[in-house]
Amino acid sequence: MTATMTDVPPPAAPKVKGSGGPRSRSTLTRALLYTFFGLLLLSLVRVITDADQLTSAGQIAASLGLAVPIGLAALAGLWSERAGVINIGLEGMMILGTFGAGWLGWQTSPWLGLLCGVGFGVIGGLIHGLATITFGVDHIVSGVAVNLLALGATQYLAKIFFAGGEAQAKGGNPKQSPSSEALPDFSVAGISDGLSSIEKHHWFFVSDLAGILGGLVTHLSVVTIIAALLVVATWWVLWRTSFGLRLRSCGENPIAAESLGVNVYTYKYAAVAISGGLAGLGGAFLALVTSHIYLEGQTGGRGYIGLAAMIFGNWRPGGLAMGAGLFGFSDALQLRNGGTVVHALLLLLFILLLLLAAWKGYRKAWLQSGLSALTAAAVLVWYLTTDEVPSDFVGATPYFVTLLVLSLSAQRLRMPRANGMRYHKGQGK
Amino acid sequence: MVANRDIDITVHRGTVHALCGENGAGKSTLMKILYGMQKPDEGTITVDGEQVSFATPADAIARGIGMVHQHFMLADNLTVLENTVLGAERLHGIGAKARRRIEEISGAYGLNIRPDAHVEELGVADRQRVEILKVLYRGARTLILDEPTAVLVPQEVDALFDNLRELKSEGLTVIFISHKLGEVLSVADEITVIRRGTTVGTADPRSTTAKQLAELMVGSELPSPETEESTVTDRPMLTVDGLRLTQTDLDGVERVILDDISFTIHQGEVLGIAGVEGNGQSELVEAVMGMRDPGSGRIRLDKDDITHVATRRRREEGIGYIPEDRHRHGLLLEAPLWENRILGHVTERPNSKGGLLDLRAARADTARIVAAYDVRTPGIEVTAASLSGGNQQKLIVGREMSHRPKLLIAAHPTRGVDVGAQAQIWDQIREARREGLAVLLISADLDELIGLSDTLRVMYRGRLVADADPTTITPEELGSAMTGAAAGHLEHVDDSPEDEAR
Amino acid sequence: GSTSSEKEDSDSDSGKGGVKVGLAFDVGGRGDHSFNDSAASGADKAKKDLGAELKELTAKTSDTEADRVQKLTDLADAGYNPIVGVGFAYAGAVNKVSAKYPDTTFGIVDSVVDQKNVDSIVFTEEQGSYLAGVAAALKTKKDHVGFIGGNDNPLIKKFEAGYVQGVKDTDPKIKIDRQYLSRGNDTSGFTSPDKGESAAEGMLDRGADVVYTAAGNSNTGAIEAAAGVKGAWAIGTDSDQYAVPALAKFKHAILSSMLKNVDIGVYDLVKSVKDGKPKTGVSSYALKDKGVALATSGGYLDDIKAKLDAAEKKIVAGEIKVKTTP
Amino acid sequence: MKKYTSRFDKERLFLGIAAPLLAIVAALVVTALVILATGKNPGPAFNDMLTYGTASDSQVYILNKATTYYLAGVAVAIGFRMNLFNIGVDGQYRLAAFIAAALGGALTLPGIVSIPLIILCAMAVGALWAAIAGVLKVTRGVSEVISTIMLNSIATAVIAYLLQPGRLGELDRAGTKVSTEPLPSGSQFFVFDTGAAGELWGFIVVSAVVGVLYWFVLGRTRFGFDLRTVGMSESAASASGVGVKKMIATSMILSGAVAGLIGMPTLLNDSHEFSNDFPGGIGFTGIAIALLGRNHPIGIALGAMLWGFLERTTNHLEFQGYDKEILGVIQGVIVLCVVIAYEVVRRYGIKRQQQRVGAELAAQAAGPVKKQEVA
Ligand SMILES: Nc1ncnc2c1ncn2[C@@H]1O[C@H](COP(=O)(O)OP(=O)(O)OP(=O)(O)O)[C@@H](O)[C@H]1O
Ligand SMILES: Nc1ncnc2c1ncn2[C@@H]1O[C@H](COP(=O)(O)OP(=O)(O)OP(=O)(O)O)[C@@H](O)[C@H]1O
Ligand SMILES: [Mg+2]
Ligand SMILES: [Mg+2]
Repeated sequence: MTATMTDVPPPAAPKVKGSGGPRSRSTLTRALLYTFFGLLLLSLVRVITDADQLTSAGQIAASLGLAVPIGLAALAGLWSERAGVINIGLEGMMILGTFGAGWLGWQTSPWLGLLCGVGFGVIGGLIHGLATITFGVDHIVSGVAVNLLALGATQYLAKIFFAGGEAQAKGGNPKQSPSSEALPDFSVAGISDGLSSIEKHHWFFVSDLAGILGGLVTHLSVVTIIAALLVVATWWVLWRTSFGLRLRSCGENPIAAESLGVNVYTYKYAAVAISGGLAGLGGAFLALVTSHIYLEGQTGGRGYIGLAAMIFGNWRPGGLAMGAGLFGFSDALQLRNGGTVVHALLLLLFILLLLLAAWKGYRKAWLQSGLSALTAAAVLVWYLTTDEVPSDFVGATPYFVTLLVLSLSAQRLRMPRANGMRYHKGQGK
Repeated sequence: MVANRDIDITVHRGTVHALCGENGAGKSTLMKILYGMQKPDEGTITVDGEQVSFATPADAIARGIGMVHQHFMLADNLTVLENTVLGAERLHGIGAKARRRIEEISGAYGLNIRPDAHVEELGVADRQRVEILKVLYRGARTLILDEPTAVLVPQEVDALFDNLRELKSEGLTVIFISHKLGEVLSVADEITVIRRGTTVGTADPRSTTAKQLAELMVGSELPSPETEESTVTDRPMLTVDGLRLTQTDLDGVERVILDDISFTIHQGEVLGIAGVEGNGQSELVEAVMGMRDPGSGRIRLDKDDITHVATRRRREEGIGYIPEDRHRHGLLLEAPLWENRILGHVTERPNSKGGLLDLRAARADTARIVAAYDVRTPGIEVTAASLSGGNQQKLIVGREMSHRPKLLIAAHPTRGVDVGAQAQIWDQIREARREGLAVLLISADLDELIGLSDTLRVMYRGRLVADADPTTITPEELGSAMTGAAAGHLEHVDDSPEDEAR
Repeated sequence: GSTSSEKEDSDSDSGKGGVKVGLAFDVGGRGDHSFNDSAASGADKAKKDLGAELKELTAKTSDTEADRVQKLTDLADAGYNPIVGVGFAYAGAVNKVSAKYPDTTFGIVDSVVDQKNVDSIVFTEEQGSYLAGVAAALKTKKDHVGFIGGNDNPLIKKFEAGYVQGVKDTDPKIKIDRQYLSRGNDTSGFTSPDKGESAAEGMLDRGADVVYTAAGNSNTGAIEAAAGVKGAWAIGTDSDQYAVPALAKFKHAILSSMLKNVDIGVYDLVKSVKDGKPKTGVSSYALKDKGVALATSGGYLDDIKAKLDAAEKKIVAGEIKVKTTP
Repeated sequence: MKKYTSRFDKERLFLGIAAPLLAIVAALVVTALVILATGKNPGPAFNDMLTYGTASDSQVYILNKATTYYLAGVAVAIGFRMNLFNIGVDGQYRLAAFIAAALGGALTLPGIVSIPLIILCAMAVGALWAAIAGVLKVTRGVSEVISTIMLNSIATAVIAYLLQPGRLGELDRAGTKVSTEPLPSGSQFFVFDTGAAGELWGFIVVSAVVGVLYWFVLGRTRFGFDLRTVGMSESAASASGVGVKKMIATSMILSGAVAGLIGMPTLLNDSHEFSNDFPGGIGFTGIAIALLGRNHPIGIALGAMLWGFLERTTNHLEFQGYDKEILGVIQGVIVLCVVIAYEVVRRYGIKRQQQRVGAELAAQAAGPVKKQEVA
């Protein structure tokens, strides 16, 4: 007998998937489309509720300022987790960054302070690397330890360096450094003014756009520009260079990478060092741009929020920038405006929930559809029966928004396959 | 502990050199040494007359050695292109030039590669080809293939061998490891046999039989999975009726995984299901085990409807389970052996009384299993991870058999297990079957499948498309049905080129 | 076993003439440019004028009541007298320890403890804030002012209450924006200049032109924001922010600061102990005692001085009762 | 038979002790170096820590603190045993303590009724708050790490909203402290009076009971086995018949319920009210303590006491003229050293074990191998 040879390749798993080719282009268009519709919706809500602050230039500028440290922390997380090292220690590395920046910043120039912040962050990253990569400690455990150590060490060092002598004379104490000079910031004068005049008309969509653009070009700190460039650079390095490919392969399958001659340890160390540096830069931003001094407790959990933004952004630079932006936006909204404008968000929430209900209904997921519709109705009632969200809850807006968005989208997230895996050389079989 | 000692092996340029040996004989270890992934304590390696020493795979790659590992070394979330160029970016970059080169190689050797596909979308055979592509892309002159045929159907194996002959004719050298002696004899130019870490001899494929080779490998006769007389009764134990399973992915697209599956297994019957991996066998097992909830259809165990009953209840009702992936589904690797003995049977004696564990009894019973099933271990407090794969498998078989199941679901029960242990496991299945056990057997080893089963069904794209009589069917015929080339009842045809009939 | 005090070689015999002052600071401690510093300067004055000996301990962020009890106990065991707990967080600890050491005099700043040997040093922040409100109302050109608190605790709410009353009494038409930077047990609002800045900018964007800020280190952000808008003013708190070197660049926008003179309270207590007539009960430092005051550095209040003085007189005379809750 | 049931006892013991010993030595060295770096002599500092830290009143202080920390450690450890990272213990206990305090203040029942009610209420609130994260995880796939971080902040907001004069709070005389209505004296938990050393909180008994339960449930019951199974391998658990999702939600809820207890020693034994200076951040301390104790009931107890000891003694170091900030450094160094030391020892243990398995196999397979040639 002879076996029948078939020319068709044997069946793959019966899995139908979009072809891989034009994937990247379509995500870009989709992102732009989402942004456009999001803006449209925001504009609509603004017009209905008269909450002009929603898209004012000041609001956007403040959002940006609040988003940058979170975004840098998220970017730091991205680098580390793309190489397979979970980084709960971001908070600690940011703290080191604030200290480093404050310490050298007041003595020399803020630029050196910035560098020093990055350097301190790198040290934090390397400690995390030593524990996780060399000693194989569980990544979360090591991260927690790094946070503790960073907090303890900076408190101790601050006491030594800021609480005596010249530093004290210039305003230092165990909890803060003397102040350093400001880093430059830019406003594109002509454009800013033009945009702000358009914004004042409160036209549908056009004014919103003007407000947003205005916010983006007014009092832009040089570090903000650096941060934005870093997001783009991260994308380019990780997805367009061989260094990035190797680094990502360590997060996807380090054993495979090893078998192809990639020195996994090197790339993991590089990744955590860069991660630490970025987190340090985030800390330095806090110490040099938002306040000009190191302050104990200045990071206020932003490292954790950055981690959330990174997961929110599906371990991608564009996504995490959006996550950080969303967080910054809702934080700025509640800080600048309190309860009344946050109240307007309820309408936005209502519309979104309604859309979701419709979509789920169209997909015949009746239960989810019904639940969404019910929640939407509840939100609408809340919106109609009150004029203001109680001020105590306003502060929780960003957390609530993050939780909400995640619970709607978390299932689409896909983390690097070998993230958190303890790797040591030669463990492959 | 010595994995390899006194290894002498010489491979000639432009040949296919096969390496045979039992599980754990040290074949992979030897290859890893050749590929720079492990360092030998002593001895020398010579390539093209020049003595070399490899500290990392990069050194071996630079010397023109490439390796396809026993377990695929691919990053699922990356594309074929990315997997291929990884580590060899210097050759053609990571962009268009690399893509062109990949297409070139793919065309030249008929590998049929789609560079932009994500690896997770590929089936095993495609992955195998990607692995070979990776090696060729690096310009390797010596290819090491560690058990490349373990998961392929006969037709795919033939295609692979055609590829290998092609490579050989181009002057490349291939080192090829396999447990399947028939394959070895058909493709190799030279054979080296390894036993317990050392080379015990060489053989010439033209003048050696499989039997002789096996004796050389094991030092004893080759066991066979043949079942003696039929023990099938007419009392149905498992009845699956019109089972349908679908899965909705995130984009809301519904995929049919299992469709209209119906079969019955009687007491004392072994039903074998053949199929290329990924055609729904795992999902079928999971549906029968209650790990997936079927959309429609019915599953009955010994008259009870268990279609939507929880996994634990099914186990208590008498389903034993030897999972296909023992590390993922069968063991707690970090836990001691006695906890692994409790796993899956925590509600049953001797493991627990009432809501409380009975640690003493569980320990004692573990010791019994270890002794009865010849699990090689210094004690029951060692972690499961420290046992070799074969011994882990014996522990699982012992555990499942200890609860006297009515139905045993055995997925690849002897995968990666050496010949001795294999024979033991087969014996145990046969013995239980004689006492009325019903078995649902899934295996990629067609000899095992044909040898053990009383009834054979073929699964293709989530459906049972064909059935066959195990007493007459050949692996090749079964293999063709597995690729979807045949359906209905498969008749064994003696010499006609048309081997399938309606 | 023996207790720690028995193990120490206790030198609890207090030095003959000199007093030994024990100061237990709240988080921040000496050098916080704020009320801890103010307390410290009172003690420093006592050291200079009365020859007092000082021992200072400072709380950590993670301290619980047990730690505060330990600090006070350590001081009492070592013979310090008086012992001052700086900050309302020490109330519980002072209550416990003072009962155990009846011969030692304790002071508690910003709270009231009912023990025979405790001097409760409290301040009428609301009165000072009332004046700040009057100043804001007189200085605003847009009839729109703001208040920023670091954390919505009752102490900061006293500031808000007084301020709001001061503004409304002066001109009921004036719109007041209020914002807290953090709430409840999250006290990050005291250490987040960026949040202070955002909040202040929000108010300024909506048309406010005087912002009163009681947010610790976050004040600097709010002051910076005000300095960036022409004609806008900021009013600081706790210390004279006009004199803080780090804020020198923004001096032109610092209208005034609401001062809380803890030093007076501490000095008075030490002196009373030194004189052998230890103060006990509630010592309320009000506007009339200069316990609270508006700073006049910069001279920006000169044009409205008369009206401020008038308001002050009314408060001192009791004609105006300032609320302590908004 | 004997061979299989003997348990490598000596070696296990050795390995068990080696890690913490290694860590403590490393931590001591680092601490000494840090003190030396500031130009002070570490010798007297260590001496003072030892004598002061072992005095009877210090012991009481340490045990009281450890009572709270122990509960925090166990709450976190329950999650860890399931591979869940419950960062939300902090929010859970604060909310629980607050609601329970409000309830306790309102109750006028005899203590024997009201105290259990207060405790149950706290556990229920903690469980409920944790359940949100648990449910989001199993139904929507939201990582518990993130949801609990968010829930911590939301809990802060909820407490801030409710703890206000006119709602559930009342102002003190000085107008600086807002707290719930104090518990009636009948609703206060008993204490052990140790005379000069102070009062030892009776809640330590509850902590001990929780520890025993934790040990018993995890190690001796079917439920505990299922829970650990999920923690070790979700896939194996589901194949073995454990409802993984239900188990995740359950253990999150359990972790939350224990978290609810964290505030109870303080509330029932000490403050008797929830005010705006109720101790916060203990949930995070709990993470460190669970790590120190390797999620083991006795390990956690030792970790909790070590933490208490360090706080007690570094407080006193400040009195002696050292920098109290050294505490943070020591704590950080100890945790880092401990986790590294454990990992090093664990790897060594695994290697030893593999060698034994290998030796066993080699012994069984012994026998010369002859080289031969076929055909
Ligand atoms: N580096 C090492 N040093 C010593 N022994 C080792 C080492 N690595 C693994 N082992 C031993 O090897 C065995 C497990 O290895 P592995 O699973 O690779 O075996 P295997 O060759 O696949 O065997 P099987 O044929 O049973 O599948 C154990 O006995 C373990 O103790
Ligand atoms: N460095 C080492 N030192 C000692 N023993 C080792 C070492 N590395 C592996 N071993 C053991 O040597 C044995 C040989 O393993 P290897 O994987 O080479 O077997 P194999 O012949 O490929 O078996 P299989 O057919 O299962 O693939 C195993 O038991 C393995 O655990
Ligand atoms: Mg092998
Ligand atoms: Mg094997």
